Amino acid sequence: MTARICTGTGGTGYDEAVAGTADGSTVLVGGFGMAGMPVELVDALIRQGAGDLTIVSNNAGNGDTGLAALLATGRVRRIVCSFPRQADSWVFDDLYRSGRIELEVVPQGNLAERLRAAGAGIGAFYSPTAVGTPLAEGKEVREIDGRTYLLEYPIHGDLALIKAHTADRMGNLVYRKTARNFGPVMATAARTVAVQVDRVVDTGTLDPESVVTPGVYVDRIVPATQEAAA
Amino acid sequence: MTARICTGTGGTGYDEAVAGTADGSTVLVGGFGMAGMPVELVDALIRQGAGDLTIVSNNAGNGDTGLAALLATGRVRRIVCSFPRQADSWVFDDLYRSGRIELEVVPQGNLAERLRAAGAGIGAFYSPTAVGTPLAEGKEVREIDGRTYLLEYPIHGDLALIKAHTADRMGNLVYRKTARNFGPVMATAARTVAVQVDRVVDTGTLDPESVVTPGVYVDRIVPATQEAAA
Amino acid sequence: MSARTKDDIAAAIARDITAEHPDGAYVNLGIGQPTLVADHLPHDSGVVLHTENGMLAMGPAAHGDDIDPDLINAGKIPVTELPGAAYFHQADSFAMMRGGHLDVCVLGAFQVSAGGDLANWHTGAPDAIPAVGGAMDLAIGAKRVWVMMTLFDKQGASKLVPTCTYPLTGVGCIERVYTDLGTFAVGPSGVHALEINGIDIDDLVERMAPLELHLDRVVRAGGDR
Amino acid sequence: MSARTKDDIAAAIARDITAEHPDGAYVNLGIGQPTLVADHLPHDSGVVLHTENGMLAMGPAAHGDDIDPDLINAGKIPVTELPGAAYFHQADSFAMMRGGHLDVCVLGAFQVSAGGDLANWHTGAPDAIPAVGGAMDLAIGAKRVWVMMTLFDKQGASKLVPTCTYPLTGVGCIERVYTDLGTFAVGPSGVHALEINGIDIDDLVERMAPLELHLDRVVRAGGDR
Repeated sequence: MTARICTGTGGTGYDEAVAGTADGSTVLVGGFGMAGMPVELVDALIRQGAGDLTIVSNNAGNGDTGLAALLATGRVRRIVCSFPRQADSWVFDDLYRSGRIELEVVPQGNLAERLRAAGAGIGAFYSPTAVGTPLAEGKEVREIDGRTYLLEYPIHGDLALIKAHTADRMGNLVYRKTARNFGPVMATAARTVAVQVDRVVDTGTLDPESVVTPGVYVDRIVPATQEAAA
Repeated sequence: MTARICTGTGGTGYDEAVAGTADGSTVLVGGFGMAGMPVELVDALIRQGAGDLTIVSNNAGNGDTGLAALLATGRVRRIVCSFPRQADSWVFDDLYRSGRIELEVVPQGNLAERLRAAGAGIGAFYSPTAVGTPLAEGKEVREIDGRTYLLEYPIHGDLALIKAHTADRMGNLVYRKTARNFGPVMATAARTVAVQVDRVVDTGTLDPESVVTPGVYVDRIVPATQEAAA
Repeated sequence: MSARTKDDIAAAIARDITAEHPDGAYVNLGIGQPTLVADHLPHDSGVVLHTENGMLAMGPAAHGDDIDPDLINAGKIPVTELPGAAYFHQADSFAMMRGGHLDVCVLGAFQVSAGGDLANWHTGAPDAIPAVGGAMDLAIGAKRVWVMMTLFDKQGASKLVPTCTYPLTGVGCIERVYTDLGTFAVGPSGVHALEINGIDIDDLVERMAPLELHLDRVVRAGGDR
Repeated sequence: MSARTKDDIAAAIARDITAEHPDGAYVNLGIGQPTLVADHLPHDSGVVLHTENGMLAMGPAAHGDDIDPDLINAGKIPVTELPGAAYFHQADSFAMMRGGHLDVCVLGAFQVSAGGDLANWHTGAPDAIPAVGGAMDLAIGAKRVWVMMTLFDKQGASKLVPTCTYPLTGVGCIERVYTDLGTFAVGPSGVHALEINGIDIDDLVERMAPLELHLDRVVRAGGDR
């Protein structure tokens, strides 16, 4: 149950961290724009080859690398995100317009809260966001204490790919500035959590008051360099 | 909107921090046992004199001081807590057995989550805790994805009294060890938040990665000593 | 007096934030034009900026060596950190908004209705790819939500309308609308002009029709009436 | 072989945790007797203790100068911090439990039913003041929830019962029950003895009646049959 430091026996550590991903998996991918985007883990998932995937991420890929490259393989059946369309989201745009990918648009705050709910064992919750908008379609509406809410369900992942700044050997994580974004909630919401970090430090090095993601949530850790794992 | 450092003009800083508490208020009181218990703020609330109060706290007072002393004044109409009965909760026990205080017992995790929901603008949520128990009575039951849940509503406070370790002048807070407990969630759930701290430091001193309660939640800060406010 | 430039509008918003929140305020500025408001806030205003990707006390845009790819705003533009900053994750950041802890949020808009409905996320074009980001969370995410926009679109149609024709972002959530030609309060009692800039009042009323414009609260009129 | 002492029971639980979770486990030990389990975990077991008042990697009880009033366990006893510790607030701590992230939770009990219902928070006495603490959250708060108790109460009645008569803490949540006289699996297929200690099997079956005790899984029997 303690975190495994993936040093890449028989491949890179990134490959080791995504090994065993099954077809049909739901994969949570951290990052807001490039901040906190686990690019190398996504590249490893492309190499790993699992298909029929559902991807949950704030955006739907930029340019031709990372998430966009994964989409371009045709192995993503469905994407759940808040903001797919960007200036450089041509890979997604093409797949969507030609009907080759399903899209669920979720307001960013509901996306974060639904991921948190999955990690926290909450069955569903009432959110005031999106009431009266097209994104309320099909959702249960309820008035509570004079305000109107929509019922929102958790989003569980089979695998989460996130990026943090530093891990200790127990998997405790700290992040860096706004690269923290979706990492901490996605780490709670997936059965297997793989994290790429700038460095791994000895257990006991991180300040217990400052740990953002406790090691209980983390399964696999890939340091950016071999030296960083030392 | 920035936090006010209460230095005690015309009274102690604690009195200044609880000034204006209206009869009938709901007051959230932090702490688990004595760890994180804002004893001096509770004492100030006793001096302040507001009555017909609802108190939300994990316990219902110990011995004859702090929360127990507040209960002994007869100014608390109702208490919401997870664990009122303790070896030294005689003040509460006597009030309860003689029908002079109302009690709502809430499982500790639901208590924390209901406070969080209040702070997070969640209308209600489905919790698996207490399903099939006497504490489920009167609650809406719902099956979601094969599991049974109870509908739980937020707990909003008019005033929160909490204890932290260090504040900066903007009201950013860090706590100490397990004294953190209910402080961060209660700070989000009340209209006015008063915090007693061991020391106040200059803005820019705390590490932005390690702030637990951002200043946006904090209204009034009382340093433990005059020197600590310097 | 002429119509207001973007900077004039931003300055008016900054002026009102500081005047109406003399002790400071926690403010979220939406991506695009609303970010200009930051340039007009006095250093001693006590205003603390929130960015929904997870930060309070956000500083100005970063340049040159100050650019850090891990430190960006909601528009994905590199920014800086001010003393007293705090970082938090997405669920905590949106909890802060949804829970009503921010004082003011300023957003752009395609349309605002007389009752305060906001449309700013989707043009309604059938082939448009839907993308909402934090727009719907922001629309309900502060004690006061204001809009900054041009009053008329490129075809000359008023963007303050009796009822939005674009898909909604939020219902009854807007309190005030700042435009090149004036500032307007919206809500249950309809549209009240608060300030009129660079246009004759009669012209304004005519061009905004069929919207009913109430003139009882105009405190500054820049037209020639 | 005689009946197990509290320490024997705790040692048996510790042995099973480490055997069944060879890579380590995240474990919550309820207040009272279950805390004894910690004393029987090898240092290299990889077991990390959670305390629901907001900490992972909790260490042993603190003594003398090590006592820090800000560092206590759920029983409000001063404890210590091990390397790799992390502190978090109550909502995060119970989210960790409710979300099923802990591997094992060990609790005391008044009664456990054959189907795995737990009663450990209230005696049902009409004048008792209700107090639940984290009991109901813990009951459903781990992948596996085990009970540590004496098998019979002071009046000699079995605490493993067909149906709980005390008010419930949780429904169908218990997987295994460790007692002085044996270890039992409970759940949809009823009660299966896994190990019997210091009592003749026939005696045990008779004293536990009317509960039906399945003997198909007994791996160790300490009686004299």
